[in-house]
Amino acid sequence: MRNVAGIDVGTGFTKAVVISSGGIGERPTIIGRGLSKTGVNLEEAAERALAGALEEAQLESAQVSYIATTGFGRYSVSFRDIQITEITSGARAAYFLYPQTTAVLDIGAQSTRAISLKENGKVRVFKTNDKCAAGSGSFIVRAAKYLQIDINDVGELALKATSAQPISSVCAVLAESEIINHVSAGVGIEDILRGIYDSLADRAMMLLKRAGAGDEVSFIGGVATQRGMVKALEDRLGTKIHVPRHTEYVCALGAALLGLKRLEVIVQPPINEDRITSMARADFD
Amino acid sequence: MRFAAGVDVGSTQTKAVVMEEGSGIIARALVDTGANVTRAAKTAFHLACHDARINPHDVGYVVGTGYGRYKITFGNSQMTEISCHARGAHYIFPNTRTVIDMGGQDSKAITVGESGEVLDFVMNDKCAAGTGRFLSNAADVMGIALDEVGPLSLEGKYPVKIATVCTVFVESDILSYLSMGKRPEDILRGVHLAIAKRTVSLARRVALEPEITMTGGVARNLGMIRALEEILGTRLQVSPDSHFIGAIGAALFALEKLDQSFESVVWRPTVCET
Amino acid sequence: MQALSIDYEEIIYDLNFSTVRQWKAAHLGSKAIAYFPVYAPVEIIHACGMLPVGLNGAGDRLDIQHADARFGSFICSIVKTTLEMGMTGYLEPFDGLLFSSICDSARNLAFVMKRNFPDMYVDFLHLPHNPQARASVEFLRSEYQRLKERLELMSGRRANDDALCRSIELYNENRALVRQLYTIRDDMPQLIRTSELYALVRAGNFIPVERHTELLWQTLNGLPERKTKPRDSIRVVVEGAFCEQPPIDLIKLMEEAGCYIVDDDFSLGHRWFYEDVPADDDPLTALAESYLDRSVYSSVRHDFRHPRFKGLIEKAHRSRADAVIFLIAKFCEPADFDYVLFKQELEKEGIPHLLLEFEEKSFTFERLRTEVETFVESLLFD
Amino acid sequence: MQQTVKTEYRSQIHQRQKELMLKWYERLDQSAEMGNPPAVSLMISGNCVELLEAFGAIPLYPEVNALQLAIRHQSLEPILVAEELGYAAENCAYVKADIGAYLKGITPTGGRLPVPALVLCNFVGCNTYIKWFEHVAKFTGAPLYTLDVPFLRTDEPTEADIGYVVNQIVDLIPILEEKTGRTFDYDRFKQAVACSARVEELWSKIKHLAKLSPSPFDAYFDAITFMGPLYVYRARSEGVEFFEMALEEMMDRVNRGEGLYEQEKFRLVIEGPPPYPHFRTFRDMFAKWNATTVASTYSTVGGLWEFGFRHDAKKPYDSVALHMIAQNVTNRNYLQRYDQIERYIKEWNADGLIIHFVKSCRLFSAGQGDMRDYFTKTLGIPTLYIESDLEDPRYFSEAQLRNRLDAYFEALEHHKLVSV
Repeated sequence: MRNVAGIDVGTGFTKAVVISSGGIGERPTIIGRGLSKTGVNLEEAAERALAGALEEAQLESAQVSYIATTGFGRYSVSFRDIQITEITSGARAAYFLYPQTTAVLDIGAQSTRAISLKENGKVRVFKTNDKCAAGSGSFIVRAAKYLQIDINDVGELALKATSAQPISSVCAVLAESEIINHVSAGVGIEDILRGIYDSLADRAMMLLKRAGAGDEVSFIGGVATQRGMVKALEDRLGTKIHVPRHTEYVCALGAALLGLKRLEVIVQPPINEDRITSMARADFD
Repeated sequence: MRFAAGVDVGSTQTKAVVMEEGSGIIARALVDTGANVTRAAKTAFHLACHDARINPHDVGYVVGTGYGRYKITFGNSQMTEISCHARGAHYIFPNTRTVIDMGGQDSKAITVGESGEVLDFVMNDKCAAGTGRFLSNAADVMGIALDEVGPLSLEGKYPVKIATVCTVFVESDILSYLSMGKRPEDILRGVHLAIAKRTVSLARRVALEPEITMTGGVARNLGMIRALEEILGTRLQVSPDSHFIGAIGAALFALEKLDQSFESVVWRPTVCET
Repeated sequence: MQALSIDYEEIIYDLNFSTVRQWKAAHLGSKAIAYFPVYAPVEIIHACGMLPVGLNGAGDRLDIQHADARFGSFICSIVKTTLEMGMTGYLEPFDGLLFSSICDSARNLAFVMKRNFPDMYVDFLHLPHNPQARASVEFLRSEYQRLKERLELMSGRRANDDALCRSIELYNENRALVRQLYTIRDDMPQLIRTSELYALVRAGNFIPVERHTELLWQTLNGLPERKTKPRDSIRVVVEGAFCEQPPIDLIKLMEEAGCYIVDDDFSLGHRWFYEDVPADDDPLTALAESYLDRSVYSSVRHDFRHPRFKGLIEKAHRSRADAVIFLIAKFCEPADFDYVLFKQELEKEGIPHLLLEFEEKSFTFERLRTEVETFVESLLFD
Repeated sequence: MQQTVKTEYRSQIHQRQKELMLKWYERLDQSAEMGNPPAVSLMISGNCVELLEAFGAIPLYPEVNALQLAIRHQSLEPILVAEELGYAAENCAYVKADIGAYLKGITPTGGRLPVPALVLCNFVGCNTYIKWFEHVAKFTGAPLYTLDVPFLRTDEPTEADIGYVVNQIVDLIPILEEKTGRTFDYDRFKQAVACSARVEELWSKIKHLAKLSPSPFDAYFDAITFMGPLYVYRARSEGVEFFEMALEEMMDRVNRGEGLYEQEKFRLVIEGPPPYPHFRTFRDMFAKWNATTVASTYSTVGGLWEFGFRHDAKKPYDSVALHMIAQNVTNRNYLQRYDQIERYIKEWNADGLIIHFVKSCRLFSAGQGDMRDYFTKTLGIPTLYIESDLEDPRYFSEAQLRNRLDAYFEALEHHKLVSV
C-alpha cells in the first residue's frame, strides 16, 4: 500500500487529495482531502492543503511516497515529484470516477475546456476557450453580484425560469449592461439567469463539438456545482451528464492518480536508465 | 426663478444636477444605479431637488443622458452623454478642446468646438478592457479600497508590465505578480499605465488638442490622472465635479429649453424605444 | 572571422536596426529597402547595390500607441507594429518599403504607409495567384522589371544580368546552407535547438547576405563538436507562423515542454526557395519561374496544382513527425482559413495536432504552456 | 409621443426586383435538377458575368446567398456549423455562412442550389475569395479555376496587367467550354458586353440623381435593391429593362420633388458593407434623423460606373479586363478609395461620412482608422466610425450603435446650425 498526494494549486483555492493504492488490481481509494486559500505564497498554500488532507487521512507527511502537482501554481511547489497540467489531471479523474466518460467539460472561473477522451481515458483532443472571459464562470459570478444574489442560489433560481432571456454580448463585463436592460424591462431574475446559463452552455457545446466529444460527458470545475448550468447542458445534449460530488477536488485527485501510475513505474527497476533520467516528464502507463 | 435639471444615468452611478437660471448649479445628487434604472433616476432627481429645497414640479425642464436615458420616465428629452460631456466640460473649462471621459464601462474622447459643440468623438468598443471597471477589479483582487489604488500607484517605482487588457483576466495577471513578490504599488502603477496607454491610444483617433479636460468617475483617481499626463505629455484639467459633468451638460441643455430666446441646439421629442 | 559570440536575439529584436545603420555608414550613399513578409525578391534589391532588410514587426519591444487608431480591431499585430515603427521614427534607416500581395491587411497597410510617409518610396508587388496561366511568368517578370527600374533610379546603379546572377548565386548559397541546417535538425534535433536556429536564420533578415552566409558556415562547422544527449521529446512540425513571428520565448517554451520542432515555416521570407534558382539564363525570368514553381508553400501563396494541405502532410511524413502544432498569429486570416483544410487532412491521416494562437507582442505564456504540456502529455503517455 | 418613421419606400422596381431574384433562384433550382443551365460560381466583386453569358451559363454568387440568409435572420446557424469545423471567430462570416449552409443544405429560398460546373475565382482584390473558393471546391468537389487579376497598385493599369488578364480569359474559354458543355458564342459575348454598357449608363444616371436634394432614393440602403439585378442580369435584356424602368421611376420622383422624408435633413456618404442581419434596425437609426445616404462605396463593389467607365462591345476582352482591374472598389487601392469618397462628399454635396467597420472583411476595414484620420483631420469632414458585421448577428450592439449615431447627428445638427 502506497499513499500518493495530488495538489491542485488554483488561483482561488489550493486543494489536496491523498489516495491509497490498495492491493494489486484494486482501485485506489481517496483517504483524505484538504483545502486552503491560495493567497500569494503558493508553496505555503500547498503545504496547508496537504496538511489538511493528511490530517483527514491520519497520516504523517513521511508516509506519502509521491506528490504530483497541478493547476496554475504547479511549478511553485518545491516538494513536488512531478507537475501535470490540470487538463490532463482533470480528464484522468473524470475517467476514474466515471469510466464510461467520453468527454470532460471543465468550466472554471476564467476558462472553459472541453476534452475528448480515448477509450483508455487518455486525452484525445482538447479545446480551450480562454481568449476572453465571456464563456467562463466569472460571467455568473458577476451577474450574481450585480443582481445581488448569493452565488450558491443562482443555479436553483435559474431552474424556475419560464422564458429565458438571451444574452448576446461577447464580453463578460459588458453583458452586465444587457442584464441591466433586462432588469429594467421587468424581466424576471430567473429568466435572466437562465439566459446566462444558456449563453454559457452554447459556448460550451461549441467547444465540445470542436473537440469531437462523445455523449458521455463528465462536468467538472467550479461551475459544475450549479444545477442551472447542469440543466442547460443536459437540455442541449439530450442526455444526463456526470457531475462528481466533490468537483473542486477533481484535478487534485487526477494528479494523485497519475502520480500513482508514475510511482509504479519507478518502483520497478527502470528498463532504460538513460531514458528515465533524461526524460522531461514521466511515462504514466 | 426658473430651474432646469440634468440626470445622467450611468452603468454604475446615476447623477442629477439642478441649475437655476442665472445662478448656475444649485444642487447635485449621486446614487448607485442598481438594477432599477428608472427608480435610480427618479431618486437622484428628487434628492437633488431636495438639496436645492425646491419642489420637483418647479423644475421646468429635465434632460436625461447616459446609458439609461431612455428609461427616465419623467424627463422632457434626452441627449447622448457625448453631447452632454462636451457641453459640461466646456461650461467648467471654457478653453476645453478635448474631453477624455473614463467611466465604469466605457471610455470616450471628444473634440469640442468653441461653443461647446461636439466636433468629433470616439468610444471604446464592445469590451470593457481598460475602463474604470478594470481598476475596480484590480482593487478587488488586491483587497485594496478603490479610492486608495490611485494614490498608492503613485508610489510605484518599477511598474510591472500588464499583458492583458481583459478586465476579467487581469485578475490572474495580478495574482501571479503578487505571488512573484511584486510590490502592490508597482503592480498598481502597471495597471494604471496599461489603462492610460489604452485610453490615449483611443483618444489619438480624435485631434487631441489642448486644453484637455478629464471627466467621468475615474477622474477622481489621481494615479490615473498622473499616468495619463505622463503618456500625453501634457496637463489635464480636472474639476471636483468631474463625475457630474454629464449631468451638468444635460442641465445646460435643459436650461436652454426653458427660454426659447436661446437658440435651440438640439431638440428631440421623447421617443419610446421599447 | 568573428567567433560564435554574436547575440542573434539582440539583432532580431533591435528596434534601432543597428546592423542596417552600420552597413549604411560603411557604404556611404547606399540605400536600404525594407520588405514586408513573405516573398520578396531580395536578389533584385541586392543587385541594385541596396541592402534588403526583412520587416518582422517589433516583438514586445514597442508599445502600440498610435497604430491602434489607424488599424482597428481584428487586425494582426505585425501590421500595427510596422505602422507604429513608422510613426515613432524607427523606420528612419530605410529608403523604401516593399509589400506584396499576401493578404488584405498587409495590402491596405502598404497604401496607408504611402499616405503617412509621403517621402518614403513604397511599392507593392502583385505576385500571381494563377501559376497555371501561361502568362504568369511573363507577368511576374514584368512586375520584377518594374521594381528593378524603380530601384535602379533610386540607387543610381544598373542591375545588369551579371549583377543579378551574382546576387542569385549568393542567395542560393545562403539558402542551401539554411536547408542543410534544417536537415541536420531534422536528423538530430538534439544538435541544434530550434530557438537557436530560428534566431540564426532570422538574423539573416537584418545583415548583408555575405555576412550571414559566413555565420551559417560557422554554425554548421561547429555542430559536429556538440555532444548533446537526445531527450525524450515528441517530434513536431510547426505550421502557420510564416509572416508575423512568434516570440522566441514561446519557441523555447515549446521545447521545454517536450517538443522537438523538426520542421517549421518561421521566417519564410529568408528561405523561400526549396531549390537553387538557375542563374544562367535571363535572371528575372528565372526568379519569376522560381516563385511560381520552386517556392515553399504557405497560406499566402496560391497554387491549386499543389494544394497546401498535401504539402503539410508530405512535410509531416518526411520529417517523421508525431504531431503538427499550428502556431497562428492572432487575426491571421489566411492561416485561420487554411487550418480548416489542414485539420481535415491531418485527421484523415491520423496525425495529432494542436492549435495555438500567439501575438508577437505577448510576453507571458501561462495558458499556452498548459496547452502545450497537456498536448505533449497526451502523446507521451499513450 | 411615438414618432412613426417611414424608413423606405416601396414601388414598382422593388416588386420587379423581387421577381427577378426569384427567377434567378428558380433557374438555379432548375440547374440543380437538370444541370441546365450550367451554373458557374463567381464573386460579385468586379465580376465578369458577361463571359458566363457567352456560354449561356448562370452565375452562382455565394455572397448573394450569404447576404440573403443574413437578411432573413438565418445566418447564425450555418456560421455555427462552420465554426464547429474549425473556422475561427474572426474568419469572414460570409464564408462561414456559405460553407455551413452548403453542408446543412440550407438555401435562402428553400430551393436547391446546383453544384457549380466550375468554381471560377475571379480574384479581384479580396484574398479571402481565394480561400473561400478553394474551400467551396474542396467541399463540393467542383473544379476550380483562379482568374488572377493584378491589384491596382499603380494609378492606372499597366499594359502588362491588361495583357495578363486578357490572356487568362482566353485560357479560360476552352475550360469553360469543357465544364459547361457549351461552346463559346462570341456574338453573344459582344451582345452581353453591350447590354452591360447600357445598364451601366442607366445605373450611373440613377446614381447621379442622388446629387439632387432631396435625393429620390438612398444610395446605401436602396442601392442594395439594385444590386441583385445589376450583378445577375447586367449582361441580359432583363437587366436593361429593369434599369430603364428604375430610371423612369426615379425621374418621376425627382419631377415630383419626392425624397425619402418630408424634409431631408442630412446627406451622408457611407463606407463599408451594411450589417445585413440587422438591416432594418440599422436603417431606422438613420431614418429617425431624416438622413439620406447620397453615395456609398459598397454599391461599387461590383463595378464603379458613376465616374464614366463603360464596357465596350468593340473591345469586349479588353473592357472586361479593365473593369476587373480598375473599375470596382475592391481592386482599387486604399488611397484611391479615399479619393472616391472625397469626390462623393464634394460632388454629391454630403454633410458627413459614416465609416462602417465590419469584422469579417479586412479588404474593407483594415486601415479604416487611417481613413477616419484623413477625413477628420486633413479634410475636416464630420466622420463617424462604427463597428459591427455584415453577416454575423452576434457582432451588432444595438444600444451602442444607436448611441453613437444619435451623438453624431446631434453634433451634425449643431454643426449645421453653427455654419448657417
